[in-house]
Amino acid sequence: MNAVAVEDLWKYYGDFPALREIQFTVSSGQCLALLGRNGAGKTTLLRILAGLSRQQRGQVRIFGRDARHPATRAAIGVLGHGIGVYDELSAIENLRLFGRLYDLPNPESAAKQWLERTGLAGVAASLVREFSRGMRQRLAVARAFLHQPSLLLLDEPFTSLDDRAVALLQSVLQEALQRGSTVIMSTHQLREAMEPATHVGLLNRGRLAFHGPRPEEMLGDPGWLYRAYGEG
Amino acid sequence: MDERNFTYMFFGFAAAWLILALYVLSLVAREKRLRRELDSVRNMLEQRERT
Amino acid sequence: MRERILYALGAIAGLWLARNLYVILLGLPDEAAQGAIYRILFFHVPGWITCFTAFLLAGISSILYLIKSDPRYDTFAVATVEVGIAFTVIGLVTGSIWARIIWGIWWTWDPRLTWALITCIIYMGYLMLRRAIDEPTTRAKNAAVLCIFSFASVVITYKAIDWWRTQHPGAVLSFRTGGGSIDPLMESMLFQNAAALLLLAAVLVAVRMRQEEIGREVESLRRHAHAI
Amino acid sequence: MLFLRQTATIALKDLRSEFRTKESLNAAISFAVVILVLFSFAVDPTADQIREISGGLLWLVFAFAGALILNRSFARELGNDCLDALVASPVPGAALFLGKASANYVLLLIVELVSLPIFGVLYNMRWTRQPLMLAAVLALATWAVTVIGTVFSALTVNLRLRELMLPTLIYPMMIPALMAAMRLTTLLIAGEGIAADDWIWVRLLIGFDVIFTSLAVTLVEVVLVG
Repeated sequence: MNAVAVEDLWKYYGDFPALREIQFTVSSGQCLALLGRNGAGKTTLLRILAGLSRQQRGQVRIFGRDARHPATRAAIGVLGHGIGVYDELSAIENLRLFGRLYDLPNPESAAKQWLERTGLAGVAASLVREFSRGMRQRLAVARAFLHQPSLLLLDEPFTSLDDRAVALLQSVLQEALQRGSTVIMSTHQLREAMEPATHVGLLNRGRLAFHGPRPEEMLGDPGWLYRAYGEG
Repeated sequence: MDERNFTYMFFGFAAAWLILALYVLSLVAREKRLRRELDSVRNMLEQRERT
Repeated sequence: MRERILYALGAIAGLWLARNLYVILLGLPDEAAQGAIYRILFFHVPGWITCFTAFLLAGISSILYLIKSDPRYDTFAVATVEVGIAFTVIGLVTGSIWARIIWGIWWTWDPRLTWALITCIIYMGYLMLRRAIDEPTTRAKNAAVLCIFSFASVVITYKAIDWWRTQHPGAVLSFRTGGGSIDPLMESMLFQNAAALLLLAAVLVAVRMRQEEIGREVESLRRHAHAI
Repeated sequence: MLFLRQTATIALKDLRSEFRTKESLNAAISFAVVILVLFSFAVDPTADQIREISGGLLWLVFAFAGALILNRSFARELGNDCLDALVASPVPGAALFLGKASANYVLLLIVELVSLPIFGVLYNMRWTRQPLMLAAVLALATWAVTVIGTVFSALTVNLRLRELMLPTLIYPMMIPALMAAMRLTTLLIAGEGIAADDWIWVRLLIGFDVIFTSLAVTLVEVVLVG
């Protein structure tokens, strides 16, 4: 079954098409790395998939449903540029809050379990405001994975993470993929992303210039795709 | 009474037409500005594409 | 071609208004109680009819924009709102001049007047909101929502003379009173002038819409330049 | 049921962060007190005059102080892109809106309940002569202010001139409700009942609440999803 099916998708800002004729499918269990320059439309595409933005033309089906359907959103985990947790709440309060909003059967234990997993159990009751950068990033990861999402949408997840957070993210990503979850991530950090990626997509000025299984060439030479399909 | 009555009637009509005229003038001014902007952006694009 | 038709329609509207003005000034007798000044109503009432029509169309167009997200509906909405505001100002000013003679004062905080003024301010806020947002799609969407909210004030203004005892005269047009409170000849003249003003407003809206399209083109070219 | 739970979760979350920092609550209450004090210099407060303008004065204070709270309502979500996290969660836009609106409602009522006794003391005014009716008017009119304020807070949250745009947009929009509230509050503080002529204002308030709440609930999803 297709986890994500995008058909003839167009997104305009005014008359300017930020995304044009985007068409691709991602089967369950795949990990798609979206590549492309700044302004190529990676973030816009991820935001549409996450239900944060709406396309003008075309169709997006996620697990066979509309992107804004509550059941769809309950199955999606989003990690964007911001950490998406509240500074004036404590770590446990943040996770409990999102656990309730995602209607988890037991928000409290899910929150505790993820604090344990991310190594934040010791500071569970401290306000996020007092956290260091790395701790905030790990909490953001916990927030995105809290409800065991079957589709993960990650926007530049490895950018500006510290080593411990990178290690954490890689391990939870591996775990999610083994569980059969689907992952779509946009990235600049080709090396970190190429490890889990089964497929790659290249966006060039709003068009999907390439989409398919990760070419073998990219493992040794991550820039290969850009030279072959992109603007070089 | 009647004379003032009459003058104010003229004021009323004059005001209505004046407001319309002002709005039309503002439209004309905007038209000019937009045409100028369009030309300048087009020029800039041409320049960029050449380089 | 489109421009020629617009100019021709504009000219027709102008001539029609001039002819109406001639009839109003010279063809109709003075009103018994008010004297000459009542002729202002031939501009005042049609002006408000035009402005209510404009705001109603803007509201409908905004709803359609939210449903279809086609930028043309947004273009239409902003054009009608702007022309509507011009006619609101005409309504307020002509009304004020009329009031100076009949009531002896320029302005009073009567419900009808107050709400007319609020309507004007609210729709000016609509234009301000548009200016504050750079991204065209967000601008169109947020402006559409505001436009739908704003229409409530138009409804209140329209119904104010029924809901409160206002100093402003009550309904005169026969479709609201059932007839009898206005001379049929005068009413027909009033509607003729309303038709002429509506035609003029339609021309202005069309001109404004074309400008908005040019503006969108400029914006999209800028983005294009930015993307290179 | 889930909808109500989510609404309550959002409301409690907002109230909890507000009570923890007290940023907007402190600002709003001090602002209200300052206006009340300043106003006593503007007019020589004889009892009759104050009774005449009490409703107007109070609602101006509530509306101005309220804008400080409403301004923060969606702005507090901007910090770490929390708004995105909320919109991406399965919470419907309507629940998000109603949750935030309820939190604002509670905060505004707190400001009002603090301001009223201060008003009573500073201007020697007994304001409790019609307690039930006054409470009803406060409840209805505050909801009107809240609904408009919350929706427009969402509408203007990403603007450059947010702090400036919000008041310019909400005050004209609120005028029908404020007018009604001012008129009724003046009557009730003077100890009079609501005369047959003035029921139109109550009807206006109720109509305003119903119409704008339904509009807001319908449209908020569109506002939040870009």
